[in-house]
Amino acid sequence: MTAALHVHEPEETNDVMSRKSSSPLHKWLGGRHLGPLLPTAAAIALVPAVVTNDYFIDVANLALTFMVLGTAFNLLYGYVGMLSFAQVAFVGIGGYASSWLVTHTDLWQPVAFLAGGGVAALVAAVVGAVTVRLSEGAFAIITLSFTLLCAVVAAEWTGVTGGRQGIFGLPAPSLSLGPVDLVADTPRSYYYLLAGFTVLALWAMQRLVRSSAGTVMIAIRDNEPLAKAQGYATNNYKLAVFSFCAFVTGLTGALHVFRLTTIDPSIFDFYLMQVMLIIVILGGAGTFWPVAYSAVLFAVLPEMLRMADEARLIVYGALLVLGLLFLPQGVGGFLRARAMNRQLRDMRGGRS
Amino acid sequence: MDATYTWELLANGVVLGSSYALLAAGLAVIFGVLNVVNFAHGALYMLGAFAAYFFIPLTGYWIGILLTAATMAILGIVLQEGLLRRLPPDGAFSRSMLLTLGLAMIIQNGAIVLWGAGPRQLPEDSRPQGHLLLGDVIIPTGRAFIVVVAVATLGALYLLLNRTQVGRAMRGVSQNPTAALVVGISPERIGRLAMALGVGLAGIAGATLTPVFTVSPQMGITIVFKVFAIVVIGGLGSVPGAVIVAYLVGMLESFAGGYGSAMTQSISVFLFMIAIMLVRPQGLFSTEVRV
Amino acid sequence: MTATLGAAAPPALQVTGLGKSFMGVAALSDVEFTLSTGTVLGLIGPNGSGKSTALDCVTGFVRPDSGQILLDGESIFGKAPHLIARAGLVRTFQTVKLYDQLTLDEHMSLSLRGLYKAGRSGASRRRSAERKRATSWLVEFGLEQLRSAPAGILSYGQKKLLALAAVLVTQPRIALLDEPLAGVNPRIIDLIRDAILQANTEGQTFLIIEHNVEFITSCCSEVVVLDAGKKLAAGPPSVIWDDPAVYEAFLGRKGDGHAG
Amino acid sequence: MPADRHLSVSAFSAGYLSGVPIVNDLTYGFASGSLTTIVGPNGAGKSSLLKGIYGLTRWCKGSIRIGDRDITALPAWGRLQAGISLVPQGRCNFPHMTVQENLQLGVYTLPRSNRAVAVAEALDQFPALAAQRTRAAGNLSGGQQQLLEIAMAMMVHPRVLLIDEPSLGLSPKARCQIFDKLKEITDHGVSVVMVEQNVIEGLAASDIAVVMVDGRIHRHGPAEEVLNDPEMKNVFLGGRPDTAAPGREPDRRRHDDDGI
Repeated sequence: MTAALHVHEPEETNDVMSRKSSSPLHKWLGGRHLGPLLPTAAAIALVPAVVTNDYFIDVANLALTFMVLGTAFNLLYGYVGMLSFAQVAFVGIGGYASSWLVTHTDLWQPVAFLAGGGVAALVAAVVGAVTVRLSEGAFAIITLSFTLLCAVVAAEWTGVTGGRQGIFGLPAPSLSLGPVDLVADTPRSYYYLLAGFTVLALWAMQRLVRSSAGTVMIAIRDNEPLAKAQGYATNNYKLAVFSFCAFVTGLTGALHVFRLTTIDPSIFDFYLMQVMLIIVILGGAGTFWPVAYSAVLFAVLPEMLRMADEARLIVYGALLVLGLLFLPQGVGGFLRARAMNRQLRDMRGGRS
Repeated sequence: MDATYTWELLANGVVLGSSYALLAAGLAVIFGVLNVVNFAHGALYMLGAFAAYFFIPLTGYWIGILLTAATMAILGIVLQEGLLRRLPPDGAFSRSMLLTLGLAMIIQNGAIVLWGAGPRQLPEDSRPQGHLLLGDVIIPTGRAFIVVVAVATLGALYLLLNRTQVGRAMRGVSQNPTAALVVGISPERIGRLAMALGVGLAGIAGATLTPVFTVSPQMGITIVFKVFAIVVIGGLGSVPGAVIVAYLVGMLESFAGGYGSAMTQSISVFLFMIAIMLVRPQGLFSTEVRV
Repeated sequence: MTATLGAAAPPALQVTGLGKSFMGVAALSDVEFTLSTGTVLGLIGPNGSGKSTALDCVTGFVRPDSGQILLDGESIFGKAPHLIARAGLVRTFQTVKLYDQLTLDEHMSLSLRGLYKAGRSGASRRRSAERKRATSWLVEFGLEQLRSAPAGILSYGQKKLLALAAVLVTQPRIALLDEPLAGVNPRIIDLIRDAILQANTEGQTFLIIEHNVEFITSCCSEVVVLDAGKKLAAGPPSVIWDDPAVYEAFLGRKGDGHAG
Repeated sequence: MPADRHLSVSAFSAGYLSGVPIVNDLTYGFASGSLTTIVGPNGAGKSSLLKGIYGLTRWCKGSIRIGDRDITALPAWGRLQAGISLVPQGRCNFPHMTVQENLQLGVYTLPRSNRAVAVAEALDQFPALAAQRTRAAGNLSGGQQQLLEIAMAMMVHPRVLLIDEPSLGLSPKARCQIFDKLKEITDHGVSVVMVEQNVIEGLAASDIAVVMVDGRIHRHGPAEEVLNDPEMKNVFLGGRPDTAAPGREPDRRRHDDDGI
């Protein structure tokens, strides 16, 4: 490495920083990072044309849900380094808030859904205000405690949550604006709703990760004190990402429970949390698209291996343990390490 | 306000606190020595309760508890050797949390598959009989035993950590693993010992509850949430902190439950934790280290 | 110093009565020093004398118990570290800190951007000037070949250089360096010394903690000696080395240890 | 000189990644009962050699002997019992325990019956520590902590003491004390192998110098001879022995120190 200290090739240095200019719209959408989003969106759009069976469409609906949930958790754990076990709580909070609003008020449905995300974000802001500055272990423990607390509250606060029975018979999401009247009452129509939301959510999260704020997020994960010394209000960044992810997760939760037409305290069970963990760990924490694709895998896989819930959870637990032991960076991390090695070899090769 | 009721709540708080103290001390030992937040602690506690459920009718109360402790300690060694020790060293902290969470799910769902989800109760004739009378307060013997076992176990733990060379070695590993290596302490051996102690303590906590309450695969979930809260409030890794806070939370819960619902009970513990974190983010008993 | 034109401007950094104790043990008590614009102040003292604690207090990483810290006459006592950094006190760390997964370019631009909220204009000309400066520091330190590589692959010396470059490129009000030379070989010591001297010639103000006597003597205009958390002496290096108290605490036996 | 105190390595390689040796195929017999100092540029493998001998590197190859005994297969604590003690770089004690408790852990590998005597002996030999017996180790000064670590390493009566950069971050006064203590230890017949960045002061205190470059031994000989060899000046500057160093004179540092 010392050989690098005396090589000067100033011609090369200028074009790394200057980027090719393109149309403003393209730039705003995310410019050169737009890459895998378009093929992914196209693939999502093609599913209803290829899949005829309603049952498989429902599996695809679950896959879309997992894509958003997994990516939101990845944003927190993979990019900012916050191991939050509260994500599943925000799914439930979003679900309960939107269900209650739709069944108890005359609120326009889309607003009720957004409000579900909003309530989740608000709760996240309150919990986060205390916890984001704590140590990694304390943060993980408190977020897990929060989820367990939510389960207790959902079961006991009968007046609002319907107790252990929960809220059932939720109406199909509908959008009626004048002559337009869209109802998502079949798995297929629900798929269109979810597909639109998923592409939008993935775009927004990808945009965040590739933005300058995304670089700050990685900086906080890699070395928080240094980020502070460089003038970044790291706690504010963490709080903002925590709340943003809670919003996306809460909104996904609302769409999830209206697809199931029911919500009860079991939404806070370990099942969803475990799915999110496996998706992110095996996909590769801190890599965007491998995590999104691994979500699809873990929605489809259990349908192919039909088994009892408990048995599936045992298998998932075992997968999580094995993944941590033998593929700690996940598939995405493995691919990234390989690409980086190639890049370094090129750099070294170019120098000599 | 009824004075007897208050005394009953107080006694109840001590009983609850004793269980929490056993669990929290185990969690703190594992965190302190291995730097692992053991999310499987609740599931292991449940296993301990089931082990006692099978042992006690065969061997009687005291031997049943000892057998449970020994079995769980061996399980702890197996987990340490088979899984935790094999985690890749970089980023091991968050991975160990995820690993123990995976483990918790395997154990808990495995228990449902093996033993069914329903609650079970120890046959009447295997439970400790009779009760203690303290003034007007009636304390069933089984509950009193929880306190006796907890105080004896925690006392032994204190002596082990502070008066023996091996306990000093455990504290040494928790303060500076490299220095421990340099003076010839085998980290593998101390790691095994910490897991054996921590899991054994969880087993004892579970075992002492078996004769008093029902046993079910889900029993670990709600209690572990409170124990985590206790360990965070006490200052992660501080064993004395964990024990003191365990009794505080036991009291808080007993009174919040006595005058409110299960929900107020849980919420009060959570709020207590949040309140402490607002004032002292590092916990009540952890010390500020000079760099 | 004499004020010839009107009232003298307040010193860049003025610390008085600074105190901090950990677990009842005083790490700092009643420490004071003054740093004038454009100078290099050396903070020296035996290990454990409180130098790093003083730096942590000034930059907000540790909350001081008592005292007054004025930056250009305005108090920054007890403020959050990122606010103090934006106010113009930018530091390095004793154990070098970098973002392992981010590239060298990203380090430089993060550093510039984080402090650019401190009222710097966002005009594109300004930004391109900053970018040029970033490039020239990387070239100066021989790191430009590695600019798109993640910082995790750098050697220890290169990491120290990158950390220093990320501070100097922002041209902060005061650059605070915590043992910039510790653990690096003399070749890199020369690079770092030259960079500091060059930046100082261009008007950069420094506060430097260092053990390297030669470096302190050749670079610092003023030295503050701490011992056991208290200020022992202050003055130009040449005067300081003759102070018997400093000898006792810091240099040990005179003329010893150099046999041969 | 007793033959059983003789530490030797042959065809010894060690490193962190399998197949990337930092210490490369090295064969050397360390002189018994003397102070050997290993110097060389950054990344030459000096620290890795010490860690490899004590068994702390992730992989190693070749053999390590003490006297006639091959200790390659032993884990770290086994090598300690075979007579090798290590004081690694940086702070390496138990900061929240008292000095007394630290010393009690220092004799961890001794039979129970010998422990109390060994602690009493250590307090006797290190009066500076005896005075601080009940203080937490983390609250001692840097020099005292280094002394404590040496005391802990010496309590098991090793044949060989390996010590990595004892002067790092210490004031000149504390440095002198540490080097004096090490000389005293060799006077009792223990072989000391030291890695030191502070080449001039380090070599001035030692008997034998070993110059390492790129994981191999470049040369070795009496410390004074190596210290005064003009060919070695680049090594003292942290560079390689075959390349010309720009600029500085090798003895400029000493000159400056004399001038103060």
